Amino acid sequence: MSVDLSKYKKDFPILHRKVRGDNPLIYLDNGATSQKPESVIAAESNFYRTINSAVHRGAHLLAEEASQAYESARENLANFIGAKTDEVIFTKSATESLNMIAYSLGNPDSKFNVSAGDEIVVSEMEHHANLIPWQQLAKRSGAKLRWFSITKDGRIDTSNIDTLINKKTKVVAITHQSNVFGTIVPLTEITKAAHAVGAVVVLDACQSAPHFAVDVKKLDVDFLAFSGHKALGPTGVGILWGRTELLEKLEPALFGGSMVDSVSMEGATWAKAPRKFEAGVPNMAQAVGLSAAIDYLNMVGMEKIAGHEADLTKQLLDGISKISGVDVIGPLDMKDRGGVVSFTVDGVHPHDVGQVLDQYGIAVRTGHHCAWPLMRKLNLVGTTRASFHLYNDSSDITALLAAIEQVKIYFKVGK
Amino acid sequence: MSVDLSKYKKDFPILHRKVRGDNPLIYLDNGATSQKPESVIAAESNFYRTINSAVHRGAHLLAEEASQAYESARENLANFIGAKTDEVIFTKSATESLNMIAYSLGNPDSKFNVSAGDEIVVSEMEHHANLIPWQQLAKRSGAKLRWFSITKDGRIDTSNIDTLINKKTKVVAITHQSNVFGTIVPLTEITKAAHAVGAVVVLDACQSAPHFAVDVKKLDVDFLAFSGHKALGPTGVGILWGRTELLEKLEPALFGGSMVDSVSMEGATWAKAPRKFEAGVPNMAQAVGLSAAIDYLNMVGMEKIAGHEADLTKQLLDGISKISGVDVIGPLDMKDRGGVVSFTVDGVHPHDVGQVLDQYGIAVRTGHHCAWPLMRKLNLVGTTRASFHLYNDSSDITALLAAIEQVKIYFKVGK
Amino acid sequence: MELDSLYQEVILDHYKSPKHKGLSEQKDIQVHHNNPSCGDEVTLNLLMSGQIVKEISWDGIGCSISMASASVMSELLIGKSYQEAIKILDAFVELMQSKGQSVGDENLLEDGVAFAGVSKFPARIKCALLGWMAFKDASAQVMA
Amino acid sequence: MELDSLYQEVILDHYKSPKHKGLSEQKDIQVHHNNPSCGDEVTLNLLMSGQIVKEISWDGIGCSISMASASVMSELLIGKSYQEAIKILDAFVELMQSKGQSVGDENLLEDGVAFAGVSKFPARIKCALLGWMAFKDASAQVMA
Ligand SMILES: Cc1ncc(COP(=O)(O)O)c(C=O)c1O
Ligand SMILES: Cc1ncc(COP(=O)(O)O)c(C=O)c1O
Repeated sequence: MSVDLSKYKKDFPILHRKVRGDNPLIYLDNGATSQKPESVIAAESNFYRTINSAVHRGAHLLAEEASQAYESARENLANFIGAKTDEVIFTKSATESLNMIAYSLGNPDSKFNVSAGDEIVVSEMEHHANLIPWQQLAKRSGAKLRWFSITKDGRIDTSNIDTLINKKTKVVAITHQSNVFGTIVPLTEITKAAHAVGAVVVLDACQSAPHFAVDVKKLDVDFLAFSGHKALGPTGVGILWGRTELLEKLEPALFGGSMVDSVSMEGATWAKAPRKFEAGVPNMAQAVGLSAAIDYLNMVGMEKIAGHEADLTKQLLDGISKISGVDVIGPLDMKDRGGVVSFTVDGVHPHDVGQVLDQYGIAVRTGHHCAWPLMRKLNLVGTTRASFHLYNDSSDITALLAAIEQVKIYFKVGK
Repeated sequence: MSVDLSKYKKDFPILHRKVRGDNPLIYLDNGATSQKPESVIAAESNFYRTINSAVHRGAHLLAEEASQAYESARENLANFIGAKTDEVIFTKSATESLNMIAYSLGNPDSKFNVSAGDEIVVSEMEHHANLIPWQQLAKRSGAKLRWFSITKDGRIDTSNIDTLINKKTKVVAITHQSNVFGTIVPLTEITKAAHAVGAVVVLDACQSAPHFAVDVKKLDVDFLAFSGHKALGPTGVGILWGRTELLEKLEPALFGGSMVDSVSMEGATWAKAPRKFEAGVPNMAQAVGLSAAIDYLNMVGMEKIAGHEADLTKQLLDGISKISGVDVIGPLDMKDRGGVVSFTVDGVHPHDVGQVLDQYGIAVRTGHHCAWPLMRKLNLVGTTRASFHLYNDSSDITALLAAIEQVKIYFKVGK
Repeated sequence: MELDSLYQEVILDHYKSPKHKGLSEQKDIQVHHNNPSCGDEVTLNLLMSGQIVKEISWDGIGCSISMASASVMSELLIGKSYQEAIKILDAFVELMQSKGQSVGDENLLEDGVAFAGVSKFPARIKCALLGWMAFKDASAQVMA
Repeated sequence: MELDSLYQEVILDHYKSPKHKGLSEQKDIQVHHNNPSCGDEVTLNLLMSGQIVKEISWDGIGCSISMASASVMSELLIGKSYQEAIKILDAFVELMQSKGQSVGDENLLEDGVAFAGVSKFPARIKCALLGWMAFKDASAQVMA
C-alpha cells in the first residue's frame, strides 16, 4: 500500500541544493516550515509582474484583476477546508489568526465575549501560539485558564473532561495534531463536550491542514487557524476560518482601511465578514501564492499525502526502535498519528544531535518546539524532531537512521 | 533642475503591460500601492528557491542562512530610516504596525500605558489606519480622542496646539504626509509640543518613507510605521519602528513562538525587542524582498526620487489649473507637498472620472481614500487622486491631462 | 469604445435627470444603504398598498451608474406587484452577473437593459445594484 | 570533517567532566541566564574578593557547547582580577564573532581557543556565550 510520490520532488527547486560540502539537502523540518513548488513561487511573482495593485480600492483594470485573483484565492481556500467563501479570512500567520480570535472573543462588544468567571480550556501540548494568547485573554478578562493533561505516550488525557469542560467554559482551544508528538487529538469527544455547554472550539490546524484532508463541517469546530508557509505556500500568509453566525457576532481585532461600513471622527462601524477582519491592503501576492499551493496539494491529493507520510513515519519508528539508546518521544504505534517523530539520544543534547545530522545534509528541528510547558512536564530539555511532507521519501529515512548511528559514534554513546 | 529617472522604468515588468485595448499602462495609483522592480520579485523567489526555512529555530544550514538574510534585512531597513537595528520590527503592514502600537500603549502592564483621563491626539486627515485603532484604544481605556482640524487648503491647523496637546496628552498619532492632499505636516511643531508634555509621537510614514529620505532621529518621533508594498516592496510586510527605551517598557500585542524568554502553563515572559514583537514564523521572504526594495531606492537615491516627484507634481498642478471645471483639492503651491494630487471634475463623480481614465490605460484612485471623515469635512463625495513614484514621467502627466479633457467631453461638462 | 457599452445614453440621461429622486413623505419604511468601498449612498422610502408597490422615492449621492440605476429601478417597480417586482429585480441581478454575456430581457427590464455593459466591469456592479438592494431590503421588511 | 572544528576534543572533555559545576554556598550574587530559542539555562554563583574573582560555581542544562564553555569560563576566570577577567571575556566574544577568521589568543584564552570553530556556526555562538554572559552580568552587578 506504499504510495509513490517521487515524481513531485523535482517541482521543489530548493531540494536540488547541496549543503555542507556535497550532501544533497534532506529536508525533514516540515513541522517548522515547508518548501515551495515552482508553481507557488511563480504565482507570487506573476502577481507582481502582471496585476499588482490594491484590491477593492481602485477604479482601474489592475485593481479589478487583482481583486478577482484575491477573491478566487479565498474561494479556493474555502473549498479546501469545506467552508463558505466569506468565512475565510486571510491573516499573516496562524499566530495572528489565533491572537485575532482571542482579541475578538475578549472584546466586550462581541456578542460572545469572554469575561471574569468564564473559563478557557487548552491542553498541555499546545504550541505557544495557541497557549499565550489565551493566557493573555484570561489575564485581560479575568477568566480562568484550565488545561487537559498529557499522558506519558503523548496523548491528551480526557479522563476529567466532564469537570474540565463545564458550564463556565466559553472557549476550548486545542491543537489538531501535536507539533511535538505527531499525535492527533480525539476531537469529536472534545467538540461534543464543548458544544454541550455552549463553548466554542478553536482548532489549531497548523500541523493537520497541510498534511491530511480537513473539513470544518465534519470536524464540527467553530474557528480554525493554519499557516500558509507550512502548506507549501508563501511566508506571510495564514488562514482564520470562523462560522458565519459567529463572525457576525464578533468585533474585529485589527482596524483600518477597507474593513468599515462608515467612519466619523468619533467612531466607526464595520463591513461584513470577511472584510471586517481584513484591515489594510492585504497580503495579496501571498494569498494568491497560497491558492497555488492549495492547487498543488489538491493535484497530488491529500489522501495520498497522508498515506505517504504514514509510510515514512512507520519506517522511521521501526528504524529507531532498532537503535539502542535512542527513544521516540510520543506514541510508538501508528494510531491517530501524523508525520512528526520526536526522539532523544541518550546523553547527547538535541542541539548536538541536530548539528551532526546537519553535517550530513539532514535538516531537523531541535529544542522545545515552542511547547516549553510540555518539555518541562516530560522532564526533557528538548527533542530532535523529524517531520515530513510529500517530497520526502524512504531514502531520506534511511539516511536519517544512518546519521543517528553516526551521532552515537561521534558522542560515544554507550561507551 | 529636472531629474531624469527614465532609465529605471525598464526594471518594472508590469509597466510593459498593455491594458484596455492597446494602451500602455500608465500607473498613477502609487498612493495605494507601488509597483515592484525585478530585483524585488527575484529576492523573494530566490529566498524560496535557495534558503527557505524557519528563522531562529532550526539547527541546520538553511535556518542559519535564512536567519542571516532576515536579520540583514532588518539592518538594511534600520539604516534606511536612521534607526538602531533592534528597533526595527517586521509586521505585515502599516495597519498592523499602528494597531500593535495602540494595543501595546493600552496594555496596563506597559510602563507607558494609556488609561482613563488621558488624551490621544490625531488629525482630521488621518487615514483610517491611523484613526480607528486610536478610537478603539480610547474606547477600551476610557481615554479621550481629540484631533487637529484641517484648513481649507488641506493643511493641519495648529492654531490651538497649546490647548489640544496638554498635560493629559499621552499619544499624538499623526500622518507625515496626507494620502489625500499630499501635504507634509509641520512635524517639528508637533513633536515639540508633544514631548514638552511627555507624550509620545506616533508617525504614520506610509506616504513619506517610500518617497523621500526619512530619519527617525532627525524627525524626533517615538514610533513610526510604514508599509513595504508602497515602497517598491512585496505585499504582506510592514515596518514598526520604536525607540529602544520605549520598546523596553512596552508589552507586546501578538503572542506566540519565538517572542518569549520563558513559558509555563500559567504565564510567560518576553524576549527583548525586536523578538518580543515578532511572534511566530515571520514573513521572511517578504522582509528579504523589502530589503531588496530598499537597496533599489538607495541605488536611485531618495533625493532624486523626491525631486523627480516634485517635478511631476508641479507639471500636473500647472496643467490642471488651465482646465476649467477641474479643481485641485489641497494646496496649489509646492511648499511642503509630496507627489499626491487630488482633484474633482465639476458634475462628474470621481468613480466615473476614474472609469474614463482607465479606458485610456491610466490607473488612478477614486473615492474617499480611507479618509472618510476628511471627505465629510470637505463636503465631498470623494476625489480622483493621481500619485507618483520614480517610474512615472512627464509623458504620464501629459496623458493624464489629455484624458481629463476627454472626461469633460464625455460627460459634457460645461455644456 | 468599450466605455460606450458602460455609459449608454439612457444611463447618462437618467443620471442628469433622475426619476423619483427626493424623498416623499409617504412611506411604510425608510432604508439606508451604502457602498463603503466608494462611499455611494442611497436612502429609499417605500410605500406598499397591499401587494402593490405604491411609491418609491429615494435620495443619494454616488456615481452615474448608481444614481441612474436607482432612477431606472424606481420607474420600473412602481405600480408592480411585490412578486413582479422581485422577478424584475432577480432578472436585473442576473444581468449584472452575466459578465457581458447577456443583453437582458427588454420586456421585463425596459430601460434596465442599458446596464448590460456594467456586467463587464466588476468594480461597477455594486454601483448598479445599490438602489435595487435598498428596495429588496425595504420590501422584504414591509412584506415580512 | 567540518564538524571536528566545532566539537574539539577539549570541548567534549569539558562537556563530559565539567569544572566548577554544582552551585557553591558561598556567593555575592546569583544570576540565571537562558537562551529561549533552544532552552539552554545557566545559573551562576559569583564570589568576589575585592577586585579578585574568588569563586565561580554554576549549574545548568544545555548542549555540549554551552556546558563546556561555562566550564572553560569558570576555570579561566577564577583567580583573575575583575579587569583581567573582562579582558579575557572580551577576547572570547571577539573570537566568537570572527566567522572562522580567528584562531584566538592561546595565552589569554587557554582552552577557550577550542571554541574558535563555533564562530563558523552562527546558531551556536549564543550557546558558547551563555555562561560568559552570565559572568558578565553577575560581575557587573557586584562591582557596581
Ligand atoms: C497615510 C496612510 N496610512 C496608512 C495606510 C495603511 O497602509 P496599509 O493598508 O498598507 O496597511 C495607508 C495606505 O493605505 C496610507 O496611505
Ligand atoms: C501546532 C502549531 N501551532 C501554531 C504554530 C504557529 O504557526 P506560525 O509560526 O506560522 O504562526 C505552529 C508552527 O510554528 C505549530 O506547529
